[in-house]
Amino acid sequence: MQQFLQAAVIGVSLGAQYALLALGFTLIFGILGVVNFAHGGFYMLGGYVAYSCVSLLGLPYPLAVIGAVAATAALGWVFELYFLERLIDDHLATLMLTLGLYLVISTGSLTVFGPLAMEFHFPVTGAFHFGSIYVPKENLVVLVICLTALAALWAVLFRTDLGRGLRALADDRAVAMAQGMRPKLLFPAAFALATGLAGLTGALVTPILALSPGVGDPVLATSFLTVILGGLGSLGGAALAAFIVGMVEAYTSVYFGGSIGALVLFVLVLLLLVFRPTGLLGREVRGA
Amino acid sequence: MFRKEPVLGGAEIAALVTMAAAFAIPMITKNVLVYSVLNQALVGIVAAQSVWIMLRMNLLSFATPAFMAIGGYTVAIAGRYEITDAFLMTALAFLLPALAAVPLGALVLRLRGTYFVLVTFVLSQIMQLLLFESESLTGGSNGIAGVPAVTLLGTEMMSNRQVLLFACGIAFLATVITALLTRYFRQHFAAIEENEILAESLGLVVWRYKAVGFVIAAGIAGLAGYSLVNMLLTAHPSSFSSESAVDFIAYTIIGGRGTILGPIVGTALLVYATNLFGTHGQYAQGLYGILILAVILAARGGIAGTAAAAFRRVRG
Amino acid sequence: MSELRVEGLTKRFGGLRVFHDIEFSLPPGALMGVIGPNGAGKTTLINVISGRQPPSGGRVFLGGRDVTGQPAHAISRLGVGRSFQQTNTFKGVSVRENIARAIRFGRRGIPQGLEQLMGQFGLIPRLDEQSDKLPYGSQKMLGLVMAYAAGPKVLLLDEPAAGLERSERDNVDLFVDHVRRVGGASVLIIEHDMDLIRRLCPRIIVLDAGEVLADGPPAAVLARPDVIAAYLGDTEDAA
Amino acid sequence: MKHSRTPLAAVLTLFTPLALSIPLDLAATAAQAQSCEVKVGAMGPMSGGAAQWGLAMAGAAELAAAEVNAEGGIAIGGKKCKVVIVPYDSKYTADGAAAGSNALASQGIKVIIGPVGSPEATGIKPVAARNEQLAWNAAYAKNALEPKFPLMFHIAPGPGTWSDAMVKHALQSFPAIKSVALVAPNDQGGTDIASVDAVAYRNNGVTATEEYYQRGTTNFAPIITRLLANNPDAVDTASSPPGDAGVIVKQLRLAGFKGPIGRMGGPGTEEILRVCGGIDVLRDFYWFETVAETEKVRDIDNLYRKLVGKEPPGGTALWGNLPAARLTMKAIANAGTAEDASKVAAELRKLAVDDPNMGKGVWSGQKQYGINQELFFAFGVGIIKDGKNLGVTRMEPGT
Repeated sequence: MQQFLQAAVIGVSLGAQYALLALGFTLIFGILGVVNFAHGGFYMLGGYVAYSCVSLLGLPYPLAVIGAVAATAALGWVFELYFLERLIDDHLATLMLTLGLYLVISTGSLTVFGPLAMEFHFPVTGAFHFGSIYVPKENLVVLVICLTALAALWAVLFRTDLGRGLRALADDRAVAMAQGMRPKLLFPAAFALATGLAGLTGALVTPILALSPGVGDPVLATSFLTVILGGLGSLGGAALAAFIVGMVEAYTSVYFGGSIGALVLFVLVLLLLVFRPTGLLGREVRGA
Repeated sequence: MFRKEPVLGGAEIAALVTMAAAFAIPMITKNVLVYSVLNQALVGIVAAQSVWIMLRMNLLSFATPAFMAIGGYTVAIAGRYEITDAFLMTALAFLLPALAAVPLGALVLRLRGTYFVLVTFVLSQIMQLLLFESESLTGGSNGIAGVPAVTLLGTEMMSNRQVLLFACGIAFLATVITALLTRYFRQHFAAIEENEILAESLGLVVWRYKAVGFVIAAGIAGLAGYSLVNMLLTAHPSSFSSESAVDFIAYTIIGGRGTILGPIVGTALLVYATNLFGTHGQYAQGLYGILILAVILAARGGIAGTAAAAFRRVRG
Repeated sequence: MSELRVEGLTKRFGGLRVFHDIEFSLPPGALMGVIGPNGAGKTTLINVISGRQPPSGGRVFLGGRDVTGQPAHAISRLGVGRSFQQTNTFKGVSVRENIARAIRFGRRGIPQGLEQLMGQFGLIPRLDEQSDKLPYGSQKMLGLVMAYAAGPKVLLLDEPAAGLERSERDNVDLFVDHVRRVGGASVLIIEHDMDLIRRLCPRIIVLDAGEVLADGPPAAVLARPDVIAAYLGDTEDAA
Repeated sequence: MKHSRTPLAAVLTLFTPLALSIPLDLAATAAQAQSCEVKVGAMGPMSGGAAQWGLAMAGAAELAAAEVNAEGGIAIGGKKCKVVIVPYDSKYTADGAAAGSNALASQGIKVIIGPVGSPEATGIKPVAARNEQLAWNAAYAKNALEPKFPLMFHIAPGPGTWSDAMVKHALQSFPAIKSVALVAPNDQGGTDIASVDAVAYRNNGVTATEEYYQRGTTNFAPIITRLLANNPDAVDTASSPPGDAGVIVKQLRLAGFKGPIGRMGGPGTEEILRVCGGIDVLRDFYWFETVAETEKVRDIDNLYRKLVGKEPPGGTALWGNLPAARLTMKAIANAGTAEDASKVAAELRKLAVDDPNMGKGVWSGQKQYGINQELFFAFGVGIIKDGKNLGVTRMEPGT
């Protein structure tokens, strides 16, 4: 029984982490129709920027997180404006551009920061113990931040003009532009919002786990799984799917061991995708 | 008004001549570095052609390593039972992945472009896990070492030169298949790539051509797997990772997705460049990234496409 | 020859009902118009009949054979061709290549009088021009010619005259006449240009709020007060 | 339809394979004609997660070459020749190592220091045999050495040799251990070592369970919950990469695991301490140190700075690889050539295993692999108890 509850706690904390990542990924696809292969790169960059702020500039951790979000959002803004914007309608070209960016980011960070894991710790450590169940404090912090980010994102999208503009562009770009939505401003904003979210996740999670050049790779596969399950372009779907993926990973790993867990997850998503191509809540995705 | 299409166009002929020229290299030199670079390039060219076939229909596939693994491990497992005949193994290395691609294709080809990319990415991840979990068949994480050499018409292709010649043969065969397929179905693939709905409204059975492309691309990938295992004399999971799919896609896009010469030019140059990196391996991936950005932004046709366009402008 | 018959055809998108219980038959070689205010589901009707979108209810018959719910390529192969509202050609290639593909995919050889039709629309001198470099009118006619090149027995035209200059609209008459007379196909036209409808169609159907409001010769139908109220009342400018 | 649409592209690619081969060919032959040089290869992963081990392998070769060059080089045919190290990044994959063997062979290099990992060892063996090259691998794989590959040497013993001695020593410091759970990646680099460690534990009366995770996992909380289900007295991270092991330790302590943590696998204690949050988090730890750390051994880093003029690659791997590089230089000198790998190998087997920094060692490998071509120096068993580093106990070879 203890294992069962513990797996649930882990599943929720994994879910929170995957939700933050999946939201950014889905936002970019839903609004710009871009499959962001560099998502793991922005996650890693968020970790390294936060690490640099803390250890090189001596900033307190919260400031470092803000710095990380700002840096990754800025890079996202610039990359969208000067690289993606011209080819936004060609799904293959934007996919390849983000892939190229990812290779540059991961090679750059390996060259600058070297191959070894960095010394980078989350300020809050220790765990609450309820009998034999433990809930790490840092995971709670991440969970809280994730829920606030979810709420903030929901508020931005459904309660502000920027959000209304972004959703309009997502539904039908031609009509939205006809009514004065300026993609020149809104597209980079959407991309920056998404990469900022990935940077935020990196700044929060890499001190809890580990910060080294390879951490970006598994992020891509997990983001894909979460977003496919949730349905491309659907924010609610992505958040829901993130917690499902977290739970499945937690329970399969606890009860079947690491490698089989990953296999179960992949096969599950493959089957679901084929029999329900729009995912849980997604809508028929636009043809590439 | 509507003349019959010539069986092979200019680009296809150039590709076949180039691949034929590759046979000459093992004859001219005995330099093992040239052998190594050329062998890696030949494996890359065949794998890049597999990616290129699907790109003819605007379908970007990350599943190449998965089908390469099927081809490669078929040869390695057959090697355990001393079955090494070149013709039999070439046929098997092509047919088994192609057969595996039929049910997979039925599952995957109904998906819109973006989903197709994601699913093929998941497919190559699943293949890696399957290789690890199937210890008895594939040697699990240790892979299968000491794969016996190919026997072609009775002679064992043991030496470096013979291995390279065999790789040239596989690459030439793959180029022939790719050229004939993409030439015969040129109009169908191009119509699907540009406007699937219009093509279907005119009567084109779109899914059938996608399936044909997917199955043959899988077979071609199987040949690449065969050539790779034959080069290394081992079948090891690390050779068929999903990262290698990124390399093959980079070769095709940078080389030029518009012409069959693209995968050949792209692979040859990038494999050559990577070997120059030798000591500073980590920069190779960074170079690919920069080259991809440059090609997508500046030279959409890739190297071969841009060269062709430049020549046409010069010729006026 | 094959007769297109539609019985109780219905289409819903989730809760929204686009149209329901559509009934008509198009005998071989016949010509019929379909008119209705924007959003009456005209294009969706063609998409459902041609198999691009599955129906939510009802039946589609071609030459007595039930083809309901078959994929677009199958229905096309059985002889139901269609054109598209916006100009729908293979943009990156020449006029010649566009038509060659239509013939090849149609698998019924070069239809009767195709070259003559191409000549009439001035496409012969432009054979090697890239299709999206043609003037709008020529692109539109190329789309129609391609639909014909696939050798259909029944041709569904989705607003063929939309966007054409006054002078170019006669081409639609020429096209429809050629398709029926030389090609022996029956034609269903969706159109807003009332003159064209009155000129060409011996019989029209008026679609309104997802239902067939009226079905008969234009003179009689367009004179009916309920049709005028539902449809013509608000588009008096369709001179 | 014009007949050939892309004549220039055709001409361009017609000569690509030919064009490429010529410069490579020239470059190779030209280099050898210059001043008398002895080229020795150095191979290992120099990119990706295991980069530190590859860079340490190249570092050891560079240091050994610098030492020899400091005394004028190696006597070849009466002349003193400068030793040049040619590194190659084999990317921790089988085809990377195979490509490396070919690349070095083409420059006439018949002696290689490296590769490092198990996949690389598997990849290089058949190809190096075909190219008649001598090589050293540092893999802990069960088949690191094989009688049918006489030119393959092993830099340090795998767990099969030292795991038993190590378990006995660890039990002295932590007598309470009755059961242990081993954690390692589910590929060759993990399973080969963890399974051998498990046997050593069982031979010493400790029940051992093995738990494998997908390489690339970043969050180990689920695996740890699974491990702690049958509450083991100790957890051993075997050969999981140092970065992963650091996270495992951190999450084990977070989960309330109080028992000792072991590491009977590759080096990396320094990085583990950095990632897990320091020595008081680690608290009770026993680990296999490839090298019994002494003042003279640490001095290798200063030697490196002096002779090679760069900062040494981090960690203890440099120290462990150095003896093999030094012995190889000596063997080349005795053989009077670096072109004939079998001659160098014959000389190598005759040399006594005695390193100025690492001290005395022995040739081993007969019991484990059926071929006695493995250097076995004193290794260390490091102990951290109650958050205090009790240092590394020297364990003489053959104990």
